[in-house]
Amino acid sequence: MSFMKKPQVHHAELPVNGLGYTVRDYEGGMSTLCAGCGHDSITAALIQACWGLDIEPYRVAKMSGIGCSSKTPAYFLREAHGINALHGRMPSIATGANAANGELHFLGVSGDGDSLSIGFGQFAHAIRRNVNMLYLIENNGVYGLTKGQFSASADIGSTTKRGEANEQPPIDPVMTAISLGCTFVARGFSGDKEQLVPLIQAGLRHRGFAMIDIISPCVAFNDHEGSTKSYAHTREYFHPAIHADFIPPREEIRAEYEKGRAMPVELHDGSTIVLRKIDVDHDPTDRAGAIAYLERHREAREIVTGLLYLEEEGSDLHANNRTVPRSLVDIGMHENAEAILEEFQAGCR
Amino acid sequence: MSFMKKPQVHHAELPVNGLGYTVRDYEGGMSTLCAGCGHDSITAALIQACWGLDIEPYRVAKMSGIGCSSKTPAYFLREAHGINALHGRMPSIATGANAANGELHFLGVSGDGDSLSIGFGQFAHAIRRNVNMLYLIENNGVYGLTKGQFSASADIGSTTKRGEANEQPPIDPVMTAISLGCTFVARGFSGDKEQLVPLIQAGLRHRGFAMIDIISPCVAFNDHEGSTKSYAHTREYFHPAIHADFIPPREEIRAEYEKGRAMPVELHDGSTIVLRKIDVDHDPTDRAGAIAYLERHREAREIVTGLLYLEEEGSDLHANNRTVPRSLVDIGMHENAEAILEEFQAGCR
Amino acid sequence: MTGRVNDFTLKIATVNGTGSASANSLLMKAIFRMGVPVMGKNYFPSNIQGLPTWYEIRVTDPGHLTRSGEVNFMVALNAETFAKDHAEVTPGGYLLYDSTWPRTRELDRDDIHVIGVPLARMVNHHFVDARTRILMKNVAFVGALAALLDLDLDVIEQLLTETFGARKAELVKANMEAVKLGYDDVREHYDCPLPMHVRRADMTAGHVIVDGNTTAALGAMLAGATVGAWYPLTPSTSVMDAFKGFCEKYRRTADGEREYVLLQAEDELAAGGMVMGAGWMGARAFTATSGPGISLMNEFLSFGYYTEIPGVVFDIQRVGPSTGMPTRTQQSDLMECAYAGHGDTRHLCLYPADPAEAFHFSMRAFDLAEHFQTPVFLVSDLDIGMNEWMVPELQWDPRYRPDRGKVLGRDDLERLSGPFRRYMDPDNDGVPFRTLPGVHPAGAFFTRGSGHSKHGTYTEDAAEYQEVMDRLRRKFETAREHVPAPLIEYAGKAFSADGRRPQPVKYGMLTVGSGDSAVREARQNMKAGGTEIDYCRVRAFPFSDDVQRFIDEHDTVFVVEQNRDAQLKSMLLCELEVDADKLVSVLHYNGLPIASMDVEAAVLDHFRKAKAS
Amino acid sequence: MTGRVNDFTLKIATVNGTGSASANSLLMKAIFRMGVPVMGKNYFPSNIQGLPTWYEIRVTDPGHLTRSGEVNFMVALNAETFAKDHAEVTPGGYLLYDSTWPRTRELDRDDIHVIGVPLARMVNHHFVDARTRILMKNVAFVGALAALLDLDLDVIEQLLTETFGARKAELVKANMEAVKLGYDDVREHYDCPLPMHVRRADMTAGHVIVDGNTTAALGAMLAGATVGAWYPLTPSTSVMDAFKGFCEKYRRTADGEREYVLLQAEDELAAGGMVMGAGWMGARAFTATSGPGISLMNEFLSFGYYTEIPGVVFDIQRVGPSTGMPTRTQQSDLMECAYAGHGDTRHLCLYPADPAEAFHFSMRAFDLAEHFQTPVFLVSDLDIGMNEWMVPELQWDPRYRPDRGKVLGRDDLERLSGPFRRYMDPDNDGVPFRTLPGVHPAGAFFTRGSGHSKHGTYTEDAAEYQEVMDRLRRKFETAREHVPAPLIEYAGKAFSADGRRPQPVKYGMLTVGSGDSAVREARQNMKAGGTEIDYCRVRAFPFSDDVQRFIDEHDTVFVVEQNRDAQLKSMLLCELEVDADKLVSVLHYNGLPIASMDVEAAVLDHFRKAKAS
Ligand SMILES: Cc1ncc(C[n+]2csc(CCOP(=O)(O)OP(=O)(O)O)c2C)c(N)n1
Ligand SMILES: Cc1ncc(C[n+]2csc(CCOP(=O)(O)OP(=O)(O)O)c2C)c(N)n1
Ligand code: SF4
Ligand code: SF4
Ligand SMILES: [Mg+2]
Ligand SMILES: [Mg+2]
Repeated sequence: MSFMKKPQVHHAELPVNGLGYTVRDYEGGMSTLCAGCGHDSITAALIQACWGLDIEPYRVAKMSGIGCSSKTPAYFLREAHGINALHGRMPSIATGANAANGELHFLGVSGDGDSLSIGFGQFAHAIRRNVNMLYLIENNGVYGLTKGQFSASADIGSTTKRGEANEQPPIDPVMTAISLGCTFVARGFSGDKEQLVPLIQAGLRHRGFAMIDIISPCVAFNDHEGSTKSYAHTREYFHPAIHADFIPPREEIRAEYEKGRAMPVELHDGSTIVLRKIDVDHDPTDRAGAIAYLERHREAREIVTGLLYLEEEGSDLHANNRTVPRSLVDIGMHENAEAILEEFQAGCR
Repeated sequence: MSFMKKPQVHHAELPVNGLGYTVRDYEGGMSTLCAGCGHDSITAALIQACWGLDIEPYRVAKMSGIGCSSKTPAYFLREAHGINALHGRMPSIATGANAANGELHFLGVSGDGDSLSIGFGQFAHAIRRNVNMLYLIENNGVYGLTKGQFSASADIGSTTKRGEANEQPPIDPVMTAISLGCTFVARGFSGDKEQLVPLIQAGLRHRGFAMIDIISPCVAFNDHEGSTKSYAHTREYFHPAIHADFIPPREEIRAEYEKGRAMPVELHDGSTIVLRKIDVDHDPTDRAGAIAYLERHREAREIVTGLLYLEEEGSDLHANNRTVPRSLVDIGMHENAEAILEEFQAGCR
Repeated sequence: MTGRVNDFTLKIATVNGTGSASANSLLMKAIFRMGVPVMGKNYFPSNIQGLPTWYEIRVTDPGHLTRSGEVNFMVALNAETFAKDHAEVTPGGYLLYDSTWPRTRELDRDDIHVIGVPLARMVNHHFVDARTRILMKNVAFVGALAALLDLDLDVIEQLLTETFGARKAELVKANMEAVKLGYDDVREHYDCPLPMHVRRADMTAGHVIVDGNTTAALGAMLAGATVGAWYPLTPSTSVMDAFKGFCEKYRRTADGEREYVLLQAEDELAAGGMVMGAGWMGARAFTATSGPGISLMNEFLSFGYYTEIPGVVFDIQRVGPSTGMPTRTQQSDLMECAYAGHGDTRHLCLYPADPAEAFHFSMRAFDLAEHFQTPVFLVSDLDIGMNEWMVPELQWDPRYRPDRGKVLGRDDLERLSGPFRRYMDPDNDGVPFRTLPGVHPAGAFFTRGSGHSKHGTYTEDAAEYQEVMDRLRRKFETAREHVPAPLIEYAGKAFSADGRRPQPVKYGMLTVGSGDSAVREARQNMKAGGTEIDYCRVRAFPFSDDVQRFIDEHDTVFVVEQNRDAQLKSMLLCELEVDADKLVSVLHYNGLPIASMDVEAAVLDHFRKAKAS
Repeated sequence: MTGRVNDFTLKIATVNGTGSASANSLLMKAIFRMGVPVMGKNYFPSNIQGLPTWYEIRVTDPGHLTRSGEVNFMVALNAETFAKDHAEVTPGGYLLYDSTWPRTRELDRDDIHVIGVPLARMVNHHFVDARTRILMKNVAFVGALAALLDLDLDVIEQLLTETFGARKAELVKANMEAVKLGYDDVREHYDCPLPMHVRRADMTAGHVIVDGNTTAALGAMLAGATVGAWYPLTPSTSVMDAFKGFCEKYRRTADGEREYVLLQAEDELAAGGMVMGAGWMGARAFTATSGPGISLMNEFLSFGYYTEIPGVVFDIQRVGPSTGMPTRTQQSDLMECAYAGHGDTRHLCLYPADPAEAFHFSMRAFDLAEHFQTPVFLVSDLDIGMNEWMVPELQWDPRYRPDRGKVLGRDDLERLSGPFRRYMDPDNDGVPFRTLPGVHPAGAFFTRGSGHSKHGTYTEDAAEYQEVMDRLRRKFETAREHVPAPLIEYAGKAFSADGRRPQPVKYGMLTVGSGDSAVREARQNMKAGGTEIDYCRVRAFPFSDDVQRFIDEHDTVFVVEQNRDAQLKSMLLCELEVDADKLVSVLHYNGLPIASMDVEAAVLDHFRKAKAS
């Protein structure tokens, strides 16, 4: 349902989705990021993913923290309300917003500094609460906006432009998320849109907290040799494990899958994710197995990507709370306030 | 080296350690905790462990956050400086204190609320920095001091006294610590001093961040049926995996160990930990294996205890920084300040 | 100090975790039920079990619901604090102690009456179970007091029945046995009642006994708050416990679904963010905390001010700085709340004086937050929040309609021509229109704590930035006359020149929040001594013109507040045009609620000094 | 506006990330080397690449190192802001633009001189590589200006050589080629130099060009700071970068071991804790941050105040509230710093006016922190911290010895009879003795932010708590005369009755920090217009008696500050005995450094209004 009378023939050449919108209708303001920044590619993937899902833009709540990555919600879905929270504090904003009105699509964009340094506590606790949202970490291993300090995702031995090496172990958002009980955990690469778009779509459709860690090189401060978050390094160590094909509700699964290598998982809204194992070792529905798999590949310095863990049965914040299935924004008035007051006072005499 | 002229014959009946002190010399003020509180047993274990290691009490820095658990540093080592930080913020205090003077023994006591809720970010980042300290989490699954709310370590399904069940997945300090790169990770039980004392001793001797998660029942708010952090429940699901025998420097390993079941690990100060495998499945020096092992037992709801992961080669905050091997407290004065100033200004004209 | 019928203070010294809390409430409620006004203050320790705890009950037919500052009857049951408690009794007063352990050596005052009751011995004799013995000792002393003070045993039994309910009749029986033990022993050994006692009256009808955290929580629910986020912190925790209790009762649908979400956050910083997130979405949201929590929320408060997101923060003040004394009261967050956050920020604050006002101001806070699109503080304190107060029954105003402020709905947005502009000032009151997420595409805008223009777009332009800041200041000025006006009472009867209010006397006294009743009693006492003083109680920030006028029209204004640094006075000086000489601080900040005697002494002292100089 | 030799303002509008920053510095430094005083202000955006950025250079032989408020020469190289930049030029002034793209339609003013230089065309013609072309465009305009303003090409070449070093001689060559492109083109088409130009002088000897973050960092190192903890936050980041740079050079032993630890914290809250931890241990520790960081540190500041742990916090203020404008300047954390944290807290603050004072006050801050055992703020701002200032050379005081405060060492403790008592007041100055961990068993005590007695033991006792709070207040009073005194200058020459200072005139002007030079210029300009005004610059909180006296001795005091809410004025009203009418606020808060014109206009406006009424 859309309120907007769309100018009928704009972009006549562009395909329209189920709502009659073209991808242009999912765009936002002009990016002010550096030319070549990975984050801009993710923005493009998001636009495409939302268009492909026939999402009504104004029914999305876009949220972010502070950082170059956190600027991006201004660059897509111009018809959606957006909020730039404080640095590292988007998860709490998202939690409160979702508590108030769980009916919207919640889309959070964060950075590695934003989520793993200042925001680590909030990130972890939003996962625990299983807030129904898609949470992207645009991970470049540095603080882009403050000009290139190491973030908590920098690998041991990774160097700054000036050659100083990081000596602290990285916080891996994927491992963290799985071990905290996150029900949808994936990793992608800004340079691989083909893999990324279905991951985003699946994440948006997942009921619960869906986290995608996206390696997204910072061309200004972390794309040099010696960096383990550069385009070159990521491409070299890129290791796709599970490909996810997203199939909208009631659409037939058309592609042919090799036996034993494809697992269809139905999501709560009737859509399906077909998990295509590129690496047969990995069962993305077995938590212990997934952790062990990741840990082994971590030791080999490989960047394992794809939909790494999925549990579709978890209950989200509202399910745990048994909230009424509607927005709470206008719900709180009591017809019988006077009686309630009197009932209370009867016990106070 | 001790400054104190000890009254020679006090407690004549009590054994003395290498410094000529009895355990009484390691005690502190009277506890104000509830009778039966697990935390008091841990205090007793700490006293015994420090006595057994011949630690000079005044060379210990005792630190804690806020909570019942965090009160305990006032109850041991009265000759040591202590600090009650803010709730959840002991790791940053410890980091700064250790940075200033890495020559002391650093001993932090925290609670599950203190470390896993408000303090989760600081806890994680102190691990990443590998601050050379022993960090105890006195884990009772609740906020004791504020009267019994669930903490982030409460298990799914665990109930409050009034019967409400927790629905959020717990944060497991052991899993968290290992996956963040912690170099010494153990779990104990306040009710098992025999296991606990050598763990504490090994942790104090370990160079780097040593974390011991200690199940420590709260008799006031979380020791009822339905609680998974009660004495009864802990005893039932208690699963010792690796026993640690702590052997001081240059002392011979006397006990007989079954072949293949004992692993001696030498610590930086020449002392040795003999890791005795109770569960042969588990290799406490293999990170990936340890994680997988823990994850499997977690699924079986077992409480795996012992020294679960150990890496003695890691370099701590000061090693990474290449700090001079002495306290920085009095070090910062420059003889040639005037020349430095001039050299700087020469570049500013 | 003999015949103080219905006018004395009783203090009970025990150890916490021994069930004394319920015994104390029982005592207080019994007096209330006998129709005599009563005040109760609980001084409990910051631990769970085993530390000293006191309860002070003032029986006050003059209706002074405040600490007098003296203790006429001490029930000294804690060995650890016995010496101090013994010393605290007013000459001529009484001390009751457990004579199971005679304390002849310590009882060295001959100006008080000592009453020994062998509580432990009697109780241990009568009851077997260890825990029961501990609990019943505290019930037994209630019995002793009942005899000494002439309390009605039927009332006590009735109260016990209500507490335990019909299903636990055996508990009522056991408790009454313990009461009787004390009662009978005392009647056997002492002339009962004492000259100082309680006499049935009819002065409590139309009143209730409530604490301010519960009433504030009820206010929040009735104002329509649907999202609460918090982190446990004494003394604010019971706000959320009460809110939850009310919501579980009144906010679940027939099939048990909740029409509210209560979020136990990982810390106060997150709680602040959750409130902002819910407020952005359009729900009425709040948190309850105390000083340390406010400190942690500073960044979000600055954010909320600048992005203009509604939200309500209950600050139940306790003793600072830092962890301070978590179970003692103070008014030391006044400035922090008013100016919380970096940059030029200022927040609306409401200052209730008692649980009744906490109820009304709680509701008001939600209306103001949405009307002015900004965080609003309800600045309460431990004394109001956690002590049981006798207050007039709360009245529901049937005309109450929530003020949701200027929100453009779906239809408004449908009609909108041109893009929505978030931060304009269409009505010249500084208050812009807002829109909520998910309502209509035309309402979309990007909320940011970074520089923005009146259109809601990102800016780094000097003039565009300043324009928004200036409007925010205008908005705050508009609020000045919207927030609760001060409560002003004149001593004199003669009217001022303009005939609109009584002619002021020379002196004024100004206070805030829980200082109210102590100031009132002090005023009354001083009036009896011949000194008349006008009274103003500030009830909100920003201060309205009435506060300015009150100060203007007096030569000297005593500013009575419960902090060390004269924070209220500082705010008056910052915000109004006041001659600093006029304001004389009366400061009280040791963690106990201010007593009328503290006020009186300070004021009289000032007069003495002024005369001398 | 023709013959403004050595007295004009030049502004360069470009896009960030294009190398313009180094071109601007080059220009400024060249003028400085030519012996002419110069001011530079950088207005850069809060992103990495592609947004508008400006640089303002004032050539000022009268020595007004502040913004005048007008632009006499605009170098308009950014198409996006061209219209605005074009409009900003003072009548009679000049505008230089890149005539590769003619803008005839936009150039619609006939009251300015327009100079077109085909920068892009020339540079693209001469250089091949794309990145080089972008960079060299900015160097080429320096060449053009060199011709127009008569800058010395040798000086420019020398500066380039120093920048790139001998090893990158080819870069010097390329840069000089670009300079020549601009230089030659302009000389060919315009009469050079313009009537407005630079003329060699000898007024910069004994001066240096420095920014205040670097000098503050140097001060920290020379004061002996060994632990720094921080989280990146504009505009404070360069403090830590500089500190690290200095320490790497001067604080490593022969074999490379570090005698300092720099901790990049996970956030400001942790940075605050690290400083407190290091301070507790006895090291000199500090952090650098800005408003949002201060907000996050509030709880630790309250803790540090109450536990009496030394620590230094550099607040490099930026535009608030919330994220605000991170790359613009403001003085809007004055109150937050002074009163940070819940409860009754107050903190020592030092307010440098320029990078030279930032150096000295940085050192001073460490001494005060240890002397008074408390967190101390160095309240600087983006203007002082990140802009390049010409200041007199920094002088080292050879008598400097760090003041480590009252610390009992090993020998003292060995001699101690009885237990160590942490919070006494042996010297009646409010300052207790402290001990450090690990020194001696007799020194042990337990540091806590919860209630404590003067002995350092836990307390919930009203009197014991209050005793410590009262001493803390006394300690703060002691500090009043220990912190840097205000700087006061009288307009008149006649001496006061007591002969100790000149007779004050009727008006005073009071400011703080970076407002200094704008106020000085305004004063001088107004004096030329016949209005004399005395001057007081507050340099620390608490305010000393001199500030009180300065206000007392004037009828009207203009309080000039760079925030919306008159925070300095508020603090004066709170802390001193001041008649509010006397203080007239001059407020500037749009994010640009205050200009002399802003001050002058506000004051003259006040006079006009005063006369009218
Ligand atoms: C409280 C606070 N501290 C510090 C900052 C400064 N800051 C802005 S963005 C940022 C880091 C951003 O890093 P990341 O989240 O990785 O985003 P990126 O720019 O790399 O995309 C920092 C430290 C801030 N805005 N707020
Ligand atoms: C900023 C802040 N928020 C809240 C509190 C209140 N508080 C004190 S202790 C505590 C929880 C303690 O739980 P835990 O760490 O598990 O310790 P336990 O008492 O269970 O041993 C809380 C919430 C506080 N002191 N400071
Ligand atoms: S600095 Fe890095 S992260 Fe930021 S916009 Fe540029 S490339 Fe992207
Ligand atoms: S409340 Fe629980 S944690 Fe606290 S002292 Fe009592 S038993 Fe221990
Ligand atoms: Mg990043
Ligand atoms: Mg706990």
